[in-house]
Order: sequence, then structure tokens, then C-alpha cells
Amino acid sequence: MQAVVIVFPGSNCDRDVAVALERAAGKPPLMIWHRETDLPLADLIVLPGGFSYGDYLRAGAMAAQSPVMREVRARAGAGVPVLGICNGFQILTECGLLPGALLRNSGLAFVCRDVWLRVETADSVHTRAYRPGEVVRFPIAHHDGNFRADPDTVRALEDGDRIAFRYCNPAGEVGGGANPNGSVDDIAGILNERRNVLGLMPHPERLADPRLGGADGARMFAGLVQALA
Amino acid sequence: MKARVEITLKQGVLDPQGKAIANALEQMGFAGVAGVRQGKVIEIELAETDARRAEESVRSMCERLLANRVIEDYTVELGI
Amino acid sequence: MKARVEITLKQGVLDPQGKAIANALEQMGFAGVAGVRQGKVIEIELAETDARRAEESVRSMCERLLANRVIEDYTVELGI
Amino acid sequence: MSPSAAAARTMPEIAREFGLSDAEYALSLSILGREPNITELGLFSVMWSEHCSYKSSKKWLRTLPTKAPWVVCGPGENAGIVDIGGGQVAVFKMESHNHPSYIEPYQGAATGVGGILRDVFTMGARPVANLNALRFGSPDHAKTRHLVRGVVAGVGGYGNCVGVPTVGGECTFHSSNNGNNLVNAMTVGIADADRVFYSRAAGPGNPVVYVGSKTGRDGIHGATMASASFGGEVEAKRPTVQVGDPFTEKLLIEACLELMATDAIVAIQDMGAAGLTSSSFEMAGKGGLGLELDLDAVPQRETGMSAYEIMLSESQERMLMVLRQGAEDAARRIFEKWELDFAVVGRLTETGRLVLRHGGEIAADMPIAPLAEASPEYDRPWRAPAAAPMLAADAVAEMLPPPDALRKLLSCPDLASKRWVWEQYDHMVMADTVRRPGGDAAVVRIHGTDRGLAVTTDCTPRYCQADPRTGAMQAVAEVWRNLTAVGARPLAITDCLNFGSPERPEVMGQFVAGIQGIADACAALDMPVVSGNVSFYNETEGAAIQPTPQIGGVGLVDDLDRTAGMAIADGDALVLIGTTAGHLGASLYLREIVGREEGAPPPVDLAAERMHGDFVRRLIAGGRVDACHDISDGGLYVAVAEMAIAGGTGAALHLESEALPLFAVLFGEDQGRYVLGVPAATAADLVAEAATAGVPARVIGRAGGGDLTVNGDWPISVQELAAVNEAWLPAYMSGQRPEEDR
Ligand SMILES: Nc1ncnc2c1ncn2[C@@H]1O[C@H](COP(=O)(O)OP(=O)(O)O)[C@@H](O)[C@H]1O
Ligand SMILES: [Mg+2]
Repeated sequence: MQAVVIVFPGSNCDRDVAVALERAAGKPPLMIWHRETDLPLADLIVLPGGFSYGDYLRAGAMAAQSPVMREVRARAGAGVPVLGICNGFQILTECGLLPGALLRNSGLAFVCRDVWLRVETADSVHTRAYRPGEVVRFPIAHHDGNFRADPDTVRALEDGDRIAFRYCNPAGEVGGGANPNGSVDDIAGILNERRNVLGLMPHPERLADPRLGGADGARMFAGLVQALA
Repeated sequence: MKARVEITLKQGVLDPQGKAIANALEQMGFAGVAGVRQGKVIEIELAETDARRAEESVRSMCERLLANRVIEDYTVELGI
Repeated sequence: MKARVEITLKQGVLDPQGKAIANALEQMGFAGVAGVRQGKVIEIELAETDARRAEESVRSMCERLLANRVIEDYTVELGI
Repeated sequence: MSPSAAAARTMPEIAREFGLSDAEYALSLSILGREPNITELGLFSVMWSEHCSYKSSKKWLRTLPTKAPWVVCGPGENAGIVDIGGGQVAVFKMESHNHPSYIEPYQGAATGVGGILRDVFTMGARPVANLNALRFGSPDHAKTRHLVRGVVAGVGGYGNCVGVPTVGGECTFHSSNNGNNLVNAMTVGIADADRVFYSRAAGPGNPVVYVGSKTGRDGIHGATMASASFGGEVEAKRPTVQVGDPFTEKLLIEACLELMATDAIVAIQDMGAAGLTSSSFEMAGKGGLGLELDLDAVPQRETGMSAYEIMLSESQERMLMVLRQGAEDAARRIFEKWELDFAVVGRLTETGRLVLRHGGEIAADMPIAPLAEASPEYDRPWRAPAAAPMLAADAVAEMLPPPDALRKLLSCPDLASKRWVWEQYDHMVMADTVRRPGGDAAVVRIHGTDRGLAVTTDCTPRYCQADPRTGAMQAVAEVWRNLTAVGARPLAITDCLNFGSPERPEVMGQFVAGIQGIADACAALDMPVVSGNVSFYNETEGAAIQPTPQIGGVGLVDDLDRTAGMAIADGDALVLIGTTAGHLGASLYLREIVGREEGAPPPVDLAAERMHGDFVRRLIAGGRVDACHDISDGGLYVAVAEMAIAGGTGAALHLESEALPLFAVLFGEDQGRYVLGVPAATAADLVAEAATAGVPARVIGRAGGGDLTVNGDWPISVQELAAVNEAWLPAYMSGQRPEEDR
């Protein structure tokens, strides 16, 4: 599998996700600067976490206007899998590849900690390595992870089985304080209609190595590699 | 020419910052605060001197970058 | 009664957001953007109906919470 | 002040306003051989400010031990450097941003983090960890909550955005900080040993290059502000506050590291306090060269800036470099790719003089060496502090049943969990954080290896207040112990010496004693000082802070499979290492439970400290320890409670046979101690081995069950311990409006 990681000014999890991808795929992804106007052939496009453009104006807003994003949109439209993590998710909503928007956390503060997630669907190349209903642990680290969409959009996400992850407690129950940022419907990650674009606030790459205290995230990358090899 | 863009959250979109400010004001003893909404003002200094062309350009900036039309509305005002 | 507070960075204070927005606009092909400054607008819905008392109260909100007087200036406007 | 406003007064008057003494002004006349102009006077005043010149502390700083076989570069550069094997070095330093953080907590703290990051990546190191030691006023004080919220958000706002994990620090509260909070930030970076960069300029004719953000009128005279105590009118000093731009800093890190991979750079120096002035003086001074700067070429954010303003601006996120001739274009391309300003602003000369051109005129022309090197050095009068008398355990009343005292201590501001703080910090970015905040030291993996760096900061100001020498010694010892407790080999420290006004002999006496304590401990523990910072004038209207010689330490973990955390496991035997004497003087128990702040701090036996620690480290390296925690604030009972909370399991302590009052055993703060959790079957052998090694050790209990008990009594559930420990800070912070984040 050949992955590319898009690097924006201010991206800071580009190396982290590259390490996780290399562990899973046995070969490093290509790192592509945001000014590029054409992308090399790729089986997977990753928009990494970080603070592109400092999160100034709105998180992800300026990165969404980067030259490279035209090509990312085209590839996504052609069915190439895209994974947006944290700031990558914000960029995906800002450029319209995913619906909704990510607002300031309801607690207003930046939050960095492990959260529990319930896998809501295994029906995507990103989540195929998990069982639906399974509870996994990923870290979050964000200031603007409060997912908002109008009720029709949320219904469409639900009806289309496009909610990939929900915040939950260790027992897999949603609600009751498990939601770290106020996201509507406890949504942590969503798919596009075609199911090839996933955006999520939690960082699978940060718990993809037993040395760091867990490897639930590694399965996302392993699943992608298996599907796209 | 100067342009002033004001960006506000659409009616119905929950405003976490506005809500927090309202709570804080209440806690500080300000009575009768019925609601708070927070938005942005962006002032842009333009080389353009023609008001119509300036407005057009600023509207395009808003549509493409400054406002997120999923959740935000904007107004443009041209100044001196 | 409605109050509108506008908060801007003081003259001379670095505005990293404005700077980044200006760069982004330029890269998107908007020519002639000489400078951008970003500020906040806060709209407050008040129970108070007396304009003078409302203004006094909002000014006090600004001084105590809304504006960071070390680096920001503010203006208050009372509306309908 | 603007030059025109200054024109109405005489030069000596202006000199005084700039903070120069009459003697210093006279010296400036003799150095120049004429009266300085206003720009030159400004340069003298910042270069000779306490902050830049260390004029009150130099004499004493020289006495610190700074050498060891693994020390690559000691104090004097932007940061210290130690060898960490594998062809790599660790680069680190700590710095204060106390005054700005009191005036504007968010931006003050943020720019503090930005400044210390620059000190580290200037040397060619990629920053891999940030730490922050925070000392606030009493929680009841009207400003405290606002300061805590702003400072923590500012530290996080900057570090999170640049993508360097903030993995540790301290956060305590005391009324002596009501008017002067302390914000000390530390950065640790890693570089290849053959890719380290220094600030010494070389090669006359080489271009001097400015990179980063544009220069504005912000922060003018920040260095002199940091060298003055607060009077009544803090407000008047406000315009010097600067706004941090972490996004630009992130670009600057990447651009500098990219350029550093080539051979373009001869010397590099960040623009910190006193901006362009101190960076140009330092680079040229170290190289024994001259420097000509064309100030019109300096990228400027505002129009009409005077030479004085350009030279003294403390705008953030800027660097000055000397490049090899001909390397300009390649360098420019890198900085343009990263969307940063790049300008050739001058050349090195052989004249030994700094010449500034501005608007077609010579704005300043002065010799460099007398300023940069022969700046004033004072031998300030000092009075040895009176040591607080020892307080016998029987002079302390047992105020509460021990389990109630434990609850109270675990929830007191200083011991309460600081999760509310570190969860606002991205402590995992870079995906190498092996041990997260909450333990004795954090451990970050050396990227791409199975080795790690352990990092921590420590100081116990109440000990330093009671006895500055012992207190400073204790701070070093506790750093060493915290590094040891995770299994690391302590390498070196950085310090940030926060004191009141050096012009008062009793404060100067605290400083001198503190230096002696640090020096003794460093020598005995083989852990030299490689970098540091002095922050004087932390006082308001004559009321000084408790002396706070903050210590930051770095240790090496040779094998990440062989480290320890504090989480005990069901069935572990608990082994106490070290001697318990029930010392309650200057203890947290005395302050929080009895309401007294008195007595001598616990004595520090450096030889015992070293023996105990070396023994513990061997055990951890041998894979024989499940959990380890040193005993510090609050004593043994608190330490075991913290281990129980971390492990989610109870523990039964058996302390029947004590000759001392039980509460003194539980709450005494004797130094040089650790609690280990070890497999029960190995405990007896381990204790015997310790005896052979001359290390006091005994089994004091067993982990297991849901409760913490003492001698079969006083059960407290682990859940309750955790809840009590976690509750205070979030509750305190929610007691008032959420300060708007900016
Ligand atoms: N300001 C802070 N930033 C990050 N971590 C902090 C901060 N304050 C405290 N901590 C963390 O909380 C834990 C407990 O701190 P402390 O009681 O000072 O530890 P110790 O006494 O063992 O040195 C440590 O892991 C420390 O790194
Ligand atoms: Mg400790």
C-alpha cells in the first residue's frame, strides 16, 4: 500500500502518522507539501493532525484552500480512501468532503487525554478491522472538536450508517459525561456517503504502539493496509 | 479602501463561547443577561479604490475563506 | 435591549490571525490586500430597558471580562 | 519612550530613567569617549540590565559545578548540552517569564514557552519535551484563579500549536506569590552530536541574516522590566506585553532545522530579551568581531520605527544568523518556502565595533567587547539567612486522625492532582511519550530507539524559605530522585533561580546560600548545571517571594523495557528504602494540618541520597521492580496513597514497630526515601541485599484489596482517595467565570 501524508504549514502529527503507517505497511508514506498541485498515485491519502495555519480564523479553514486540496477532492471523488485525523477532520469539513463543522469544545479548553470510543460501523476500509459495538481507546488532543450539523444532516449520517465512532464510557455506553467536547450525538468520527472518506477527532496513531500504552489505533492502519495492499 | 466583515454564527447554531460568556457574566453578578452571541470582525485594507469591485472581491473572500457557510452568516461594509 | 461590543487589538499589538489571513488571501489570488486585523463582536441581550444603565453595565462587563485591556480596545453600541 | 519625548531632558536624566546607575552612565561615557546618543544609551541600558548582564549573580554562578564527562556544553550558550549516546545529544534550558505572566497571563506564559523553545532549536535540536513550573498566590487571593487559567491556557496554547509535548512541571500555591507568580518554562531537545550550532560569529565579511517575524514596537524594554520589581503601578508597564505567534514559531523551527541540515550556518542566535541588541552584541562579542547592521533592511511591521525601537524591540519569533558567504540564496529559498521573512541585514567586520545605519545616517557606533564582556559585575552585600531551628516531632500536635489528615493533604492545593492542568497540554504529540504526566518524571522515547529521556522539575519553596541552602540542596536531590524513580540515570540539570531584590542583603544572602546548596548537591550527585536563568526582583512593595531555585533535570533511560512508574499491582510487597526520622519541620502536614509554617526543613544527606538512589536504579534496571515512587511532600502515607491511586488497588501498611509517633512516621518528610512495589516472593531477598549494600530497607506492607489501611485500621477506599485527590483543582477553577481564551 502506498500512502501519502499531506503536510500543511502547522501540521504537527504528520511524522506521528507516518510512523504508524510505516509500521503497518512496512514502507514509509510519501510526505507531500500543501503547495503541490499534483499528487503522486496513492492508495490512501492522510490529512494529519496539528494546527495548520495556527488554527487561526477557524481550525482547518485556510488549509482547506491549499492548492493540493483540489487534487485531494478529485481523488476522493474517484474513490481513493482519505483519512483525516483531528485537524485533518477539520480540514475535511471545511473543504466540504464531509458535512458539518467542528466548533470550540463545550468546556472551551483544549483537552488531551485518552477517550473510549464505540465502533459504530465496520463497513468502511478504515474501520473494517474492528467489530461494530467494540470499545476502543484512542487519545484526543483538540480545542475544536465539538461536531455540529443540522438535524437533517445528523439523521442522514445515522440513517446512512455513516457515524464511525461515538464517545462512550469503558463499558461502551454513550452519554453521561463520556463526551469530552459537546459533539452532537456523541459523534467522534464520520464517513462520507461513498464511505471512502473518514474524519475523526481522536488520534489512532498515538496508541498504535504498545510502548506508548496501547495499540487499539494500530488496527485501523493494519486494516487499511490489508484492504489496500 | 477599507472593508469590514462581520461574521456571526447562524441562528440555531449553538455558540459555546457565547454561552460560556453568558454564564460567566451571571456568575459575576450581572443580572438580566438574556443571551450572548460571539462573532468575528475582520478589517481588510484593500488597494482597490472602486467600491463595487472592492465589495465583490470581499464577498468572494467571505464565501471562499472568511466565513464557513455551513454555520456562519456574514455582512460586508465598505468604509473609507 | 441589545448591546453590541466590538473588541479589537490595540494599535501596535501583533495580530497573528490577521497576518495569517492576509497571507492566505494573497495565496488564494486576491491581490491588493494590504493588511488584515481580526477582532470580536459580542452581542448581548439585556433585560435592562434604560439605555444609560445598560451602557454602564456593558462597559463594566467589558472592563471585567469581555476585553483584555492589556492588549485590546473595545467599543459599545446600544441597539434596539 | 520615543527619542523626541526624551529630547527635553538631559542625557544623565534619561540614563537614570533607563535604569542605568550614575556609575554605569559614567562608564558608558568612558567607553565611548563621548556622550552616547539616545539609541546608544538604550543599548547600554538593556545590555547592562540585570536580565541580560547577570551583574548581581555572575560572581556566584561561576561557583556551580558545570562539568562531567558527558557534558558537551555548559552554561554560556543558549542552552546546555549533554551526550545521550547513539551520536546524539540532549539540549535543554529553563527560563522565567514571571513578570509578563503576571501582567497578561495568557500571552506572558505563551511567549515564555516560545522563548525557551527558541533557545533550544537555535542550537540545532528538535524540541521533544516542554515542562513548566508554576507558582501562584494563595487560592483565596482575588487574582489567583484568573492567573492560573490564563497561564495554563497560554502554556498549552503555545506548546500545543507548535507540536511539542508538555510532559511535566509543578503547580503550587502560596501567599508569598500573591503579587508575583512564577512561570518557569523548560524545553528539552535532541540533536545529532555533529549538528550542533553555537552563537559565536566568525568570518569577517560573512552576511548577517534576519529571519522569522517582522519587528514591531512591542516589548520595548522588556529586559529592563524583568529587572525591576513591581511598584503600585503595574498598569503603566503594560504596553510592553507581547502576543505570541506559535504558528510562526512552528514554521521557524522547521525552516531552521531544514537549513541546519546544510552547511550554510556559521552562527545562530535567537532574539530574546533585548532583541536585536543582545543577539548582535553576543554573536559578534563571542567571535571578537565587529558588526555592521543596516536597520532599513530589518523587516518591520510598523512604519516610522526609530533605530532605538528597532534595536530594542522584543517582537517574538525572530532569529539572527551568520551565514557563509554565498549561502544566502539557498537559505532564502528555505525560508520563503516556509513563508517567513528573510533579510540580509548586515555583515561581520574586523573592527570590533557595532555600527548601525538607519535612514542614511549612522545611528550608533560603539565598541562591542566592553559592553558584552566587561559589563558591570557587582559583589552585592549579603547577609547569611538565619536558619530556622529544628522542630522536634513531639513539639507538633497531632491535630487529626491520620486518615482524615491524609484526605486533607491529598486535596490541599499543593498535592491535589494537577490533571486539570496537564489535560490542557498536548502531552502526547510526537508519539514518543512513554510515561505521561502524573508520575515522578515523564519519559519520552528518543525517536527511533528503545532508549528514553526522563525529565522533571522540582523545588520546595517552603524549605528554601526556612533554610535556603538546605532547600536548594533538597531541590536538586528531589530532581535526582525523581529521575531515579523512573529508572533513569540522572545526567545534568538546568536551573531557574527566582528570588526577590538582590539589592536587599537578606535576599542576596538567600541567593548565595541557594547557590551553595545547589553546588554541593550537584557535586555529590554527579549531576552538573549546564544551563540556567536568574530571575530577581520577584517582589512587590518590599514583600518577596519565597526563594525558589527551580531545578529541571534530564536523565537517560537505557532500556525502555526497564523503567518504573508509580502504579502498584495487587500482591506486590511494599518496600521502604531509606531512613525514617519523622521530620515534621517545614512539612506540608505542619502547614496544612497544624497551620504552622516553621522549623528547619528535613536535612539532606547527600551521600545517603546517592547510595539509596543508586541501589534503587540497579533494581529497576534489573527488572525487579513493579512500581517505584519517591517520598516527598506529605511523606510516606501520601506516597503510598498516590501509588494506590495510580495502580487502582489498595494497600495494607504495617508500621506497628515504630519507636516514633505513628503520625510522624506517616507524615514526616525525611529525604532520600522511596517506596517500591516488588513481587512479594522477592521482597526478603531484596531487603537482605539492601542490608549488604548498606541501604536501609524494610517491608512495610502489601498491595491489594480495595482499601488503603494502616495496621489493619483506618480503611479508605482507593476510589475515595482518587476522588479526593482529583476534586480540588477542577472545583476551584469552576468557582468563577471561565476566563475567555484568547
Ligand atoms: N504545571 C504542570 N504541567 C505539567 N505537569 C504538571 C504540572 N504540575 C504538576 N504536574 C505533574 O503532576 C505530577 C505531580 O507533581 P509533583 O507533586 O510536583 O511531583 P513530585 O513531587 O513527585 O515532583 C508530576 O507528574 C508533574 O509533572
Ligand atoms: Mg516525586
